[in-house]
Amino acid sequence: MEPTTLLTASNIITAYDQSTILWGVNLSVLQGTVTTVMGRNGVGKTTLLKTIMGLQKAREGQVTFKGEHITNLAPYKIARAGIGYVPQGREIIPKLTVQENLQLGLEATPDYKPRMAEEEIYTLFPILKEFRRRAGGNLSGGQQQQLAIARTLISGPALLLLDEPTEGLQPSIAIEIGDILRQLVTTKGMAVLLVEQKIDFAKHVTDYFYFMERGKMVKEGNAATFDFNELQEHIAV
Amino acid sequence: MQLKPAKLINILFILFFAVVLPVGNMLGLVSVNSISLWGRYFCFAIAALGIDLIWGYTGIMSMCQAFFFCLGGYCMGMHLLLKATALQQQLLPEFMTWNDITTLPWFWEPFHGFVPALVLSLLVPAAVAFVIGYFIFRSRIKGVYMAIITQALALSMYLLFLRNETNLGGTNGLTNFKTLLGFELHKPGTKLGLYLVTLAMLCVAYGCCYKIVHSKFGKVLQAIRDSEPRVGYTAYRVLHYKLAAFVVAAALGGLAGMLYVPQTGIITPGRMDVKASVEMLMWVALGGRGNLKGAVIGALLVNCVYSYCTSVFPQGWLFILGMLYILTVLYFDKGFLGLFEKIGSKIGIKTNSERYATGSK
Amino acid sequence: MYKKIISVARLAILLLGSSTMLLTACNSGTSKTEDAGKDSTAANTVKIGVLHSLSGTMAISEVSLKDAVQMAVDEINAAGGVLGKKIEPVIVDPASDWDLFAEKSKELLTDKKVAAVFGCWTSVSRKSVLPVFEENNGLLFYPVQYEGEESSKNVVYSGATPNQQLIPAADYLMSAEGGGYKRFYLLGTDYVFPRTANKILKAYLLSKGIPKENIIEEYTPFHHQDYQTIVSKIKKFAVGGKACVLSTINGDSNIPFYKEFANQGLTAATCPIMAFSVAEDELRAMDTEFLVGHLAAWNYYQSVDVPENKKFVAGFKAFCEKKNLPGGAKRVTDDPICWAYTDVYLWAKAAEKAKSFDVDKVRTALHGLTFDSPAGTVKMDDKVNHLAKPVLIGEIKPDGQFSVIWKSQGLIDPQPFFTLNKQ
Amino acid sequence: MELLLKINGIKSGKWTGPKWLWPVILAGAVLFFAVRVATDSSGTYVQNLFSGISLGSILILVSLGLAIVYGLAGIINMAHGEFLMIGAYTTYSVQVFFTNVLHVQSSNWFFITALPVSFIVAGLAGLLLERLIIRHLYAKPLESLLATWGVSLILIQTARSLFGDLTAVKLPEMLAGGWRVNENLVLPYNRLFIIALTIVVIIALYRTLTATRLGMQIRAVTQNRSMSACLGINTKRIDAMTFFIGSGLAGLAGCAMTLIGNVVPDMGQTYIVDAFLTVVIGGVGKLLGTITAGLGIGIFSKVLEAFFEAVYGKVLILLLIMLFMQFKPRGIFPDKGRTAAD
Amino acid sequence: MLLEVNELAVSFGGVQALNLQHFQLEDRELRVIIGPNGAGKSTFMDILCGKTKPDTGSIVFNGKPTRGLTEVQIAEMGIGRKFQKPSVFPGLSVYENMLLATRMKKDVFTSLFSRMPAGVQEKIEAMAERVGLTSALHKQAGALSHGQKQWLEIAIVVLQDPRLLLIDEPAAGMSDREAEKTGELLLELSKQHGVIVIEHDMHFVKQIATKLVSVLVNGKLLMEGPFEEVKNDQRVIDCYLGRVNAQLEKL
Repeated sequence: MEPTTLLTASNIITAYDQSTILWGVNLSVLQGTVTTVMGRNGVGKTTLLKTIMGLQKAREGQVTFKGEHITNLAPYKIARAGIGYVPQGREIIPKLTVQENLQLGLEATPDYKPRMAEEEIYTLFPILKEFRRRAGGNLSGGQQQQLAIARTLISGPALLLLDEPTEGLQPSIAIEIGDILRQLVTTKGMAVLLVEQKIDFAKHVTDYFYFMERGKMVKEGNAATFDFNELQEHIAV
Repeated sequence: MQLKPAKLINILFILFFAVVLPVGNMLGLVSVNSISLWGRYFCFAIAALGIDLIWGYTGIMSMCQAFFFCLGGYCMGMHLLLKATALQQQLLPEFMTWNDITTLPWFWEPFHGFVPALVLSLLVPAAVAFVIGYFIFRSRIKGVYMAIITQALALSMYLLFLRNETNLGGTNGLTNFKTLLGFELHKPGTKLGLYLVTLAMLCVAYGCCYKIVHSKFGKVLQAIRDSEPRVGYTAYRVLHYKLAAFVVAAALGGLAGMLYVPQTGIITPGRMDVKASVEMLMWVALGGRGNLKGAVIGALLVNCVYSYCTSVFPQGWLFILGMLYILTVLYFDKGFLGLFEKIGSKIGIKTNSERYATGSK
Repeated sequence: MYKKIISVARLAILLLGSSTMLLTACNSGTSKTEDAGKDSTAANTVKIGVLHSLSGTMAISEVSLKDAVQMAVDEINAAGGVLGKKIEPVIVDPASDWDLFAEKSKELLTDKKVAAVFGCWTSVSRKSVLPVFEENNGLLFYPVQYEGEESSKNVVYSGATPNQQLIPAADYLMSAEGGGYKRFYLLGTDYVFPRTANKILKAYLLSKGIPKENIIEEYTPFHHQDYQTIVSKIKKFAVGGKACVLSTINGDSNIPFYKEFANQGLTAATCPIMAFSVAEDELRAMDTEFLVGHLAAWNYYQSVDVPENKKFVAGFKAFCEKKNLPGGAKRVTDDPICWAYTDVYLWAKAAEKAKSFDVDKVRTALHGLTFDSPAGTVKMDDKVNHLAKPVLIGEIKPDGQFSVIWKSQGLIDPQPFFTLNKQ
Repeated sequence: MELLLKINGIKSGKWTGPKWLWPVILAGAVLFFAVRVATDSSGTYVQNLFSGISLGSILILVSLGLAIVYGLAGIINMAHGEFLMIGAYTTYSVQVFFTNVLHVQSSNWFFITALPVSFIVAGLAGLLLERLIIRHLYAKPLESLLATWGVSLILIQTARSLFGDLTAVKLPEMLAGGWRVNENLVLPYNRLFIIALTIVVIIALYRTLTATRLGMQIRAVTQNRSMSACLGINTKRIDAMTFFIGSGLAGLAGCAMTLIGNVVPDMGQTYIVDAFLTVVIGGVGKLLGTITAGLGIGIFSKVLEAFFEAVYGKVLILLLIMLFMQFKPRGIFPDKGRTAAD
Repeated sequence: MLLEVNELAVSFGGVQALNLQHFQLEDRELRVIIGPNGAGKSTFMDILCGKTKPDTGSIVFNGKPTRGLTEVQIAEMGIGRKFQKPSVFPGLSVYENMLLATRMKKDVFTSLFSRMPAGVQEKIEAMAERVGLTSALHKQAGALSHGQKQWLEIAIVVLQDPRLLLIDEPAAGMSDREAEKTGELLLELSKQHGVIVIEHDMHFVKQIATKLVSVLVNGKLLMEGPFEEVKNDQRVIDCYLGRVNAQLEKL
């Protein structure tokens, strides 16, 4: 069966005050795939995610999710529509405990009931169970990252937006997170839109690549056919 | 070329108040009462200039400006009262007598002379501001903390001045003044004279503030408002600049208070309660903060409205004033002046600050 | 676009709300101008100024005085006016702002050219307008008890002078009839009236042989709310027996004081409070159970049993109800209200007698004038602009009224400058 | 002065002295008090301590609402005192309703009813204010200060035209009198009630904030507004709810205040500056700080008042606070970390 | 030796943000610091310019220790700082921005009463020319584009005429052409000043890294060396491309 398109962004233009960051971005995410946007610092990857999430108003262009317009809706409405967002820097609510942070994920559900049982989450991220009474702000970076992902999973989103999830993580955890993402996509049919700078990690999880430069997509392709040497050249030196 | 309308407004303003009103008064068209009313408004305008300097330009919300105003006022009031007491051939002001005080307290002594009183009414507020400012700015209290601390300070000073033990007349304050430099205060001529002096002082204060704001010092103040850390990294001692602005603002408040007292005939702690300082801030906010003309216009306008409304809508004026405050903050964050400019730009007049507005587009 | 509509709607709501509030607030204000303006060609009316705070802290007390003045004006106008002219009150709001008192009085005297001004409550407001009245030779009718030490020819003081309130109260407390109290706690708000009153009381008590250590003097700031410490001091003081409090506490501090007093276990039987500033109007809307049995000294109570007073009280209630004033028929009268009302009549009577509204002539006519006031017959002094009047000690009853428990013999002459040896 | 600061180990606004000094001073003060209380036969110290706690609990009651509103929305609500006034007038109205319409003779019932009613009425008034005005001033503390000042003027005058004059509420029978500890010491029931109410409110507020969904949403929004929105929280609704609770708490405080004072249109003004000080000293938006500061100011004031007169006590307290801010410009419990530095 | 740093450490809320054993900079040297986000690069600059107070360590600038001094004192000693997020005075015109920065007496009285020293105007105009802001000289700084603000901030720092310039991500938000121009300017500046630059853009680093490049990771100095050496160092590649490498963890 042909996978359906879950999210499309067409011709998005976004600007902070005077400076335009996104210059007409086009992108689509298929159901049950991991789509990765790569690019150097400051090309607008994070802004793209923020625009999809409604945190940053798009000046032009459209975002559709499950066939419905969600352009410039309030973030909480987009979250309730089924998009989970794990921002750069994780943004754990620092003075809430791990368990409370997890519980906050339920806000995106209409009936305040978990879509994924707490136990299931704890089997995915055993460390969270151990630390569930600790304040979120006292966790290490990797633990926070796991918590941030777990927090969105609890509401069973159709699409997960991940912004540089491996930044500042020790490699073993990065691999672990990659594995979990793959697992979610294959077993639950979830879609993931990943923003990354690190090729190794991206390669490990991605189905479809976009490469972004100065607010525009300049290259795209299947993971299998993507020319990584060229990409590496672009990103590194 | 673009400066012309602004200059024209200045000239018209001075012409109206320095020539038209006094002549009208001499011809009997303008009552003495309105003359002395305007004289008092000018005092408020001078204080407002100080507030604009510290709040509008430097971005420090000081909620104890009314206290500085009163310090100046009390200095002058003490002098006037001593003169009046001497005139009535009494040893001590009346209120001291009923407070069982037999000798003049030491801090009253310097106020026998006019010149010391004059100097002190500028110096005392400035010195107090220096001490307070030093401690506040040194520990980098700013924003909300600054506002609350100065407000609390104003409150505590207000309570202190209310006490009769402070020997400053308690609640009743200082009143029953008779003469200033030998001129009888109730004579219309004296009133007109005071009015003109106040107007002149307003012009001088405006001129000074204009110079300050347009000097490099003024630019540093605005820089502190916009981006205080950057000023530090640019090797300016922010503490000194803030302190200087605070002291100047306090001195302007003192000057205003000093001119206010002989025209009003009374100075009481009521002038410096919490309300008074907030109201002073409102003048500037309403007129247009960060703009000297705005401060003057705001002070004049709000006080006109206040005087008018308390006579015409004795029970409703608070609503009018309150609404005015809310609407200003919500809708015209640049105050009346911003509003005028908006209207002006719609009908095609380009004023000075309009250039900035178009520049920012 | 949507946002714009919202913000316009918000502006509309704000404006609408404010204008309705304004209208309701001005309701009573507009009705009076209509009344006054009905048949007034300028020549047919005489203007008087009303200078009572209608907003700010003093409004609580002063609004009632404004009502009393208006009532008297209405009555006089209904009876044909003064010298054939209707009285037109010019009401301004000095907003409890002492500077504004001076400004407004200037406006009334010089711009509005009123024949007389009825107004002021606090000493400071009177002091603030005094130079204005002296400079412009105006006439101010001041209806509140005051501290003396002042007697201007431009002010008619219808309230009590110290000797018309303080001294009889002290005498009463020291007398066998009053309980023979020997220890006095003088407690007041820190302003000129309590200061002077306590100075006089202290001197008087000392002259009567009360030892110094049996007199304690203490002051609190305006609007003081927390009387815990002071009441516990009084309690300790009262342990010695035969102790009472002479209170010159002002305005809104009274309730917290009396409540704390009762709650710490003090009663009128063990230590009565003799108040010089608590009157019926303040007790009106209040739970008075704490105050029952405590005392006050005034020249008038609503319970005074004379025909003029019955008419006055009934008239005042009817007036407030008719004009839709807050409180309506539940309003009560008290000492300052009585004198504010009497003042208008005194002025009208003097003007009739002088056949002129000229200030100097009215003043001359005032001297020696008698009037059947709600408090009984009172007489204007021959020399100073003060009233000779009776002194009454009242005990607070549960309904917030006073029962008169002692009355002076005849009228007590005013003595604005109090001296001990004269007593 | 410089020398003095140096001796105390204080340089350029930062405490560099030994860390144990403050706790030791605090413990010393507590010990001192404990000894005085224990050896106190006349009840003076207990009385002072009680007065201080009582005043402190009032301050806490008034400040709590202010603290959560400021913490969440960055609004300096100068009209907060007027919500207190609204609560007090609500209590008064409830009393009038009970005696005049329902003809209930016992004065207990109206007060019990008035507690929740005043909370709700003041809360709704706060909600209205939030909708109309505050919503547009979030995170602009100084502008909000001015706008709410206008609101406070209007509310005071509205109360004045509606109610007109000095009113006071009947003290409920059950709270009349006091607890006679000994001959010299009577602890009035109304003050005991206010202390108890404050404790209940603190516990309730704490429970609400920690153990309910709303509380979690409020805490989440306070700490990270945009991320909370991304998790599906309607932040605007939470703002409104917080304002409701904050104003409601002021209303409740107003209701409690009728037990000790009278009801006048500008009663809120009496406490507003003190309340602000409490919030600021506690460290803005910190409930524990607010509670500590409220108690501290209350006890300090009363202790000072016992030695000096009331006014000087107040002036001294303000000077002490100024001095305190020299060392802790961001309150007792400041926000730590990089962001707090500028 | 212009700058010498030893045993510098600071932590925020228990997290070690910077732990630098040794760092030194010659006079008139241009040094580039690279490293992943959160490596402590900006924190290092914050400490150097006095914004952040370190927990331990010594900083000797131009032979004098700077620890414990205020921002102003450090600025007066001759350290200028350009921030990652451009920090200019938005309410003032570009000209006024530059005027405030220009090296002269900066006490209150001079600012109030003295006339501008001769040559300042020319100096500002020359600088404006150099950073391409001549036409925008009388525009309000707040109205400039992001790139222009970057330029203005660089101009501000340079006009201060410091001995040491700390430049944080100058090329962010600039076009390639602009970045190249910035690089040229920095190279020119390094002929008279000491310069430390933080940068991610490798093109840009390649352009300006004429001498040493320092790599910071997790608050520690990973390595120091010429650009070619750094570029080909396996550990550096790993930390930029994310390849798992055990050596990173041992640091």
